[in-house]
Amino acid sequence: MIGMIIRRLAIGLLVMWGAATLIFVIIRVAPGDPAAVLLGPDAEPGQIARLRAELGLDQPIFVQYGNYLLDTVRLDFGDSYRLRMPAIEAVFDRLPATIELTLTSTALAVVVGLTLGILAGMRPNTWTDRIVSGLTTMLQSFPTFWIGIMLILIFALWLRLTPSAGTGTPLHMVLPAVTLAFPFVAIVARVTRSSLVENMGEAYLDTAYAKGLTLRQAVLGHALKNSLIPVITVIGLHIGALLGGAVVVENVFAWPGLGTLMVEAVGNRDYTVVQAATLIVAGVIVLLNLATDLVYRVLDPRIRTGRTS
Amino acid sequence: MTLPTSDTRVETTVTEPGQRLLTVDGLTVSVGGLTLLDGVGLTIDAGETLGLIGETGSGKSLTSRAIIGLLPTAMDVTGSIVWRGQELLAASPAQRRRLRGTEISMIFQDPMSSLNPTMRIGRQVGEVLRRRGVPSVEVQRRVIEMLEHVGIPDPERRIGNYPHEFSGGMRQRAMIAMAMIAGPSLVLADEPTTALDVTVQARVLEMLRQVRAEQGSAMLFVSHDLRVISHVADRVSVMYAGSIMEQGPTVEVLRRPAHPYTKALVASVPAVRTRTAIADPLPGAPATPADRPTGCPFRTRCALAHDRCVEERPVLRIVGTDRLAACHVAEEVSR
Amino acid sequence: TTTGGGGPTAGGDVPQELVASGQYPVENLDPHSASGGSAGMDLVAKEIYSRLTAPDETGKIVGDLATEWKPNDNGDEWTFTLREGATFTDGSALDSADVVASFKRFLELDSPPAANFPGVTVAAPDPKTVTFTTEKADAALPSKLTTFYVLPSETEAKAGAVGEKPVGSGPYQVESFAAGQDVVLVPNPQYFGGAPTLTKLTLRTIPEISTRLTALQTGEVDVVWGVPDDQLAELRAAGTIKTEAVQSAGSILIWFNSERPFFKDKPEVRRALWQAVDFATIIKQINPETGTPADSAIAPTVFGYAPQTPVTYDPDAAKQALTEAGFDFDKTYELQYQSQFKPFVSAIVSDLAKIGVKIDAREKEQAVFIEDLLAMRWDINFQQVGTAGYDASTNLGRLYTCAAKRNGYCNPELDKLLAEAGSNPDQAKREELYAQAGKIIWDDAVGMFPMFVKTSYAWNDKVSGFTLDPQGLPAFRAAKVAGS
Amino acid sequence: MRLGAGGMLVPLVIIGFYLIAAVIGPALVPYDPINTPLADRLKPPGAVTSTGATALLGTDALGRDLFGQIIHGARTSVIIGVCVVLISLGVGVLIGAVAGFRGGWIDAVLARCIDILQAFPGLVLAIVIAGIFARSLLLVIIALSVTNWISFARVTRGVVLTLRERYWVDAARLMGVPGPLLLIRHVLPFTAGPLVAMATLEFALVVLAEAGLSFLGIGLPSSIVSWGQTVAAGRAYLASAWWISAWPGLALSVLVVSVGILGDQLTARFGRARSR
Amino acid sequence: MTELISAGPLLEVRRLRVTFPVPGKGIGRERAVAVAGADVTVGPEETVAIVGESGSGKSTIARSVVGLQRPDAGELIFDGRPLLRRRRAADRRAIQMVFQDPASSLNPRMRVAELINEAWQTHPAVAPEGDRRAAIAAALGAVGLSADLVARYPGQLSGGQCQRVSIARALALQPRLLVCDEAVSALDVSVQTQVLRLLADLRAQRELAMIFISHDLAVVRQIADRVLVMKSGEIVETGMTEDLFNAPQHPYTQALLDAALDLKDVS
Ligand SMILES: Nc1ncnc2c1ncn2[C@@H]1O[C@H](COP(=O)(O)OP(=O)(O)OP(=O)(O)O)[C@@H](O)[C@H]1O
Ligand SMILES: Nc1ncnc2c1ncn2[C@@H]1O[C@H](COP(=O)(O)OP(=O)(O)OP(=O)(O)O)[C@@H](O)[C@H]1O
Ligand SMILES: [Mg+2]
Ligand SMILES: [Mg+2]
Ligand code: NI
Repeated sequence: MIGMIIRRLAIGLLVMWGAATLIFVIIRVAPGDPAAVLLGPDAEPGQIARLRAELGLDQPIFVQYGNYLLDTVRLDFGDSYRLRMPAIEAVFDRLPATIELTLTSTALAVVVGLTLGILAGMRPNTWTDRIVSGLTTMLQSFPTFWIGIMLILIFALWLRLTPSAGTGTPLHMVLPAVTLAFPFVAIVARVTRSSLVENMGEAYLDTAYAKGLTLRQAVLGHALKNSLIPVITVIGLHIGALLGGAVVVENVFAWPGLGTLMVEAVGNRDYTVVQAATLIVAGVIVLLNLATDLVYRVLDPRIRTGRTS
Repeated sequence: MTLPTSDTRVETTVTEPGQRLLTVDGLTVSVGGLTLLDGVGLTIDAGETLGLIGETGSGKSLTSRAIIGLLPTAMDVTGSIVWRGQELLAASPAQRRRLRGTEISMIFQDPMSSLNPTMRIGRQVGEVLRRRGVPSVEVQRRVIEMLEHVGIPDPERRIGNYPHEFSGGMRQRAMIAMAMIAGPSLVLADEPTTALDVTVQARVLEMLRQVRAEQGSAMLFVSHDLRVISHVADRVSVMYAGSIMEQGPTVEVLRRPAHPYTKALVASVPAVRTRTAIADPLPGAPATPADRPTGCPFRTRCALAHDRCVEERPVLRIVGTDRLAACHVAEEVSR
Repeated sequence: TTTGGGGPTAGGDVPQELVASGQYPVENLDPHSASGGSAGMDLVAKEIYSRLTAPDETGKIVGDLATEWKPNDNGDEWTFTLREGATFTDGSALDSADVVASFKRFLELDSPPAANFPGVTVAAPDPKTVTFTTEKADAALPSKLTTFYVLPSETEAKAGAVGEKPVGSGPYQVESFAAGQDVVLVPNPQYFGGAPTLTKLTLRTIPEISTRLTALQTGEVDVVWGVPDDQLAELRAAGTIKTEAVQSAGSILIWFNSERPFFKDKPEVRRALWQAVDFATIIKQINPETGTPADSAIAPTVFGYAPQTPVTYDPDAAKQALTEAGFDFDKTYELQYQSQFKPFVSAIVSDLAKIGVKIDAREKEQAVFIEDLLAMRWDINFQQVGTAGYDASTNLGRLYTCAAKRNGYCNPELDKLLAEAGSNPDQAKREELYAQAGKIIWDDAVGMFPMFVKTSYAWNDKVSGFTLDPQGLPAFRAAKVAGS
Repeated sequence: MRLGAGGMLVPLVIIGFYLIAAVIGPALVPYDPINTPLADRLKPPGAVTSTGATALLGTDALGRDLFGQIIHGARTSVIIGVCVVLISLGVGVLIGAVAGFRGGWIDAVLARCIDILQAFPGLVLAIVIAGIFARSLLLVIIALSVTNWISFARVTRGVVLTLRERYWVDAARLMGVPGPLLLIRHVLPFTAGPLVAMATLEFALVVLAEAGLSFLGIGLPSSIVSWGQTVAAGRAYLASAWWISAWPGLALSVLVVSVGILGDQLTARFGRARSR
Repeated sequence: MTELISAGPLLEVRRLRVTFPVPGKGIGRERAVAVAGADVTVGPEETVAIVGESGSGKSTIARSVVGLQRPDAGELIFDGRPLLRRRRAADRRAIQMVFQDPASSLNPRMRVAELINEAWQTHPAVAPEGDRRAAIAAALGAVGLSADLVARYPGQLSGGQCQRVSIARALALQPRLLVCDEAVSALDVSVQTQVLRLLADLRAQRELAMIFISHDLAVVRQIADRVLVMKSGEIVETGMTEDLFNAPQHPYTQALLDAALDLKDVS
């Protein structure tokens, strides 16, 4: 167990190095000059050159890469070009809001999605199943910003139940969390359903029925736990995606998250922030993968001993 | 040669008072226009073991599942299944559920996939009791007792194990413990030893016999292996293509089959203790529900088939003293 | 909460708190950093810092820290007299040493507006006097100084050193700051102009316009700006929201790349293309409230503005002129722009297509847009340009010289006019020179100059007293909230 | 009870309708994405335009007819969806199959690469790609494909891992059937079920993602119409001119739901075939 | 038929050892021994049966012989020549296998004709000249199947038919050694008898040597010339069939024979 965690973390470091290198290369390959963007269209060429020198962008690329790796190992990600503060601080400023939103929407999606998925999967090909399937497909077929703005119009403008944007109170979180949860609910419900349906055909459920269990008892007591691994997988993947990818929702709800920070940083060619944010997200994803695997082990004892057949 | 303790077994069953537990009559199961079971009839008395034998797809599992009420919802079931005077096909789902586990229980073929891989053995074995409100301390005690009974060493420790930590034989023992823990009157055993090694099979069969003898449960023992049936069953029913072909006391049926199919089956069984030549095989493959011939379902593979077998389907009728067979020429065959 | 004893709530009891929300984020609070001159920075900087001069609502330059200023006879040295009683929020007095130190820091950090002060040196002959010496005569210096904010002389010469609670001398001081989100300001009791009425002023970034407007309608936000035309009428319809569009110093600029052979030295081609677009209709339809047809390359609020003869829509004449000039109708011309101008650009492309001119409209991301703009990788460039300091020198004088290399246009005669206009201390003379320069630029169609931009505001009618600033940078020094 | 032929038929008919709209619709419904009749802007559905025609679904903020836009956008959106899914499918199946079938270090390396890409913000990648290439349909397809293949690779790898232990694969292997042929003939056909089901779902997501790209300003060039473009353009008018975003959104939803139902049916069908 | 003259064994397996990694056991990389140094010799036209409890390593030996499993140690000598790690095509062809599960050893998406034809595509050396269709029909006929089945998919065949197609496919390559791993165990007695009879007949006709793996001692007694008894990866007893059944030496063999059931009381 400990050995496995250590091995996974070591591989995780490798993955992070890969991500660090890839982002370093890619953001520099992209056209656009950080100094020019920073100074705006009015800048003079000399000014741009001086700023480039100040930012260290005039050095040979390998020197930059070397420094970057060395600094990163020392957990120094450099200063944001634009925000004039340590890049890592900029990321950590945004991280709490992002995590808060991610966790809330995940909790929401898991509760609703699991419930819907179980309802549908318990009795496949019945009307309940069809309604849930239709509903979840619908949920997935609306663009996020559409849902977000519609929710604002309905709940903030017409019903005046929630604030429309910003942070502060728990109420501020409702609309963005619900918006983010929409497609997530759909995915969780679908995966739960199909996994459950697969398990509904398993022989051990017949054993359960033969003991006199009702459908509900058999599903909740036996089939569900066995169906959860793919659900955990998509939840893990989705949480990872939400960390840096909730841009649209953050934008619509003026939610100060990592996604907008990253997109703005890319737009501004704020290399240090992009690098720091990517590494943090990569790190979180590595940990998330590890956590997912640990959850697998809790769910399926066969994985613990390495025997799956 | 017989199992060392088989004599005592015969004794116990014979002395058991033969109260009628289950009567299945004209059981017909169909799905999407296919008739899977075609008028199956059988009876089981308290304490006795009825063997149900037949080739793949003949409908053995469907019969046992119909009795416990676990057929897929898509299947149409007609006929009658009477349990202690109660018509089960007319009973409510809740009523039927109440019988399961306590009155009628089931042991499945594949001990690996029939156990929940993510639940500890102890919980699975005790679940029937727990669901019926037995206090958990009591459940725990009885689970350990039962596991000990079926020959699982160190049951206090083993209840915390998961199925994959058990060997095949131990899993099947756990399955048996699970089926027997609530002391059911009837155990439906669907090929309970097919997946096991010969040595393990022998031990499991012996253990099953012991436990049953103590609890006085009757059993429907489903198998496609005549050798196993010949050792465990008091009476045997032979199925072919969804119907019963022959039925009677095991020894009688095997010694003098009254149906050409039974006869061919008996002849195909190779022996370990004497050298036998490979028998003359029956031609063709078993009939499937989709291409079941008219008249006698076995006629396409039967050497004795004649015109009447094509036109008229033989019904199950009394042959000799205590036997039933569905063949126009049963008397000839059994001679 | 209700109070006992009844009676209507007095106006003075209304919480004097106000939330203003714009699109652009406030990223840091150091006005001398590379963010200097950005919309977000200027919005907050003028509330927490003071400067020597500031524009009033009409764009006229008035004193802020300075009470008076005058040039020497050559026009290459300006002397500013500071006001009495200005103090920083840390209690220390603001004197000329602070101005000098700040100005040096401003230049050293190479803040974008610092580019307006090439070779300028500063000195403090006495605590209340500051002198600026320029290499050449610079008549626009007082205007340009509106982009320069004064910080205490102790401020470290490192960008961002002001931190999250900067020391300033403006009407407000910072209570809390979250980069890119919220700046919460409270009154500066020592403010030389008298402490503001508001007890709390929040400047909040809401990037999405629909959300911003909803927040205004629900009362979460009191003042917004940059409202699209189509939404203005709708907001007014609610009854409790007032709107107004104010002439800004900005205008739309659609340059032709005069380095390209098909535009180089072909004013007739450039002019014909201009003629081919029905800007009057486009403005009437797309920007009825926030745009007015332009008659000059710079806005009327800018010093140096002089109206020119409008270019009238005449597609037939345009087509004929182009044909005569041997214009290549088979070629596709690349027009670069940024996303917010998409409807306007689409309409232009549509009109040009009607006379057979093919345009490839390329929406570009900010970074790529700027890089390509500076590298002249475009045939036509669509941009909105403001004028720093409300003086033509930072617009015409900066963008249209041969040396500027901004649009490939080079005219020695124009160069001479602009140089003269930039340095002549006689304001009347300057105005006349800029009028001449403006005419050349206009008549030669260096670009198309279709529209002056207005900044639209929408606010909750309980709010009053804030300044509708032409640059979209409202000032809240005198803002008040009335009871409902 | 399960959905019979009708369950397949309804979505198939709807999807067929969309395909017809995409293929011959533009020939039947004239629409010029360049022309902007400004006098007709923001006309509600059913209004009469200045040319005397009826704008069945209304007009957008530049006066362009929405019905035409939707018909013409169908082609673009279907092309994007199909291309991205095909590219992702090809790349994903290739990588996933090789990783799963060969196992060992190849599998380990490919799995780590997938991990890295996953940790990498796909959006940033798309923005960067948008910066490298000029706006075009191809760019959108590339930008969307870049990260899309990963899920296909994962699924393929998982299925191949179980398939390569099947007896028929062993049987072919011991006969001496060469590796690539083994993969193509004896393994890949059996990944079709889950992959087809997944592809239908991804198709829907991709069509939506294109709208997302437009939202970020890195979408299609303005001369190309797509549902995503229209939905994005109507974003500012959700409260007033609801119809701009509503129609393409609705068109998209109906297609996505149909594709989703079809996907469910295919999953059910292939799933059944597999479990036998 | 010159090979037949050579007196030596057709296949010799010497000190075969196969291990598998034990998963989940950290970095130590412990390995479980599946076969611990087994010697197997198969003479020309001889049928050698391997019996033993589940997990004793029977299949692992079979898979090593056909080249599906790489041994950790040991030698495989076929027809006097060692089998290389990358086998020559002729060696691959000469050793064929029939698997336990009749349905799943045939690719369910290929028709019967394609299944048999694939063997010839892979080994053109033994492909019949001339009319392929006739050749396929002949190959099916040899295992007692009608040529009508050529267009069927495995899913449309019964278990016994599937197993015959597997055998036909193996025989199409004209092998000299046929490895049957539980080839009849999954079949019903009536069908099992058919397949056993077929194998017995083919062995005589085609001069086939066979390794016959089964846990059913009764069947082994019917078909094998010689029997190897395996337990926990080792061969504990070997002998001519009748000798071994009549006088088992090893306690394990005795236990195995004791546990085996015969029809009770019918003789
Ligand atoms: N859910 C089902 N749908 C359709 N047909 C079914 C279903 N379940 C079983 N059958 C068919 O019913 C017939 C009897 O099946 P059953 O499982 O009872 O056979 P069995 O005698 O138990 O065979 P085996 O020895 O293989 O277990 C078979 O032909 C089978 O294909
Ligand atoms: N691919 C594999 N990976 C890990 N262990 C394996 C693998 N194949 C076989 N083993 C192990 O090797 C041992 C021998 O297995 P093998 O399949 O040869 O037994 P067998 O005698 O054929 O058993 P059975 O009668 O059940 O088929 C067993 O303990 C098995 O778990
Ligand atoms: Mg069965
Ligand atoms: Mg085996
Ligand atoms: Ni561990």
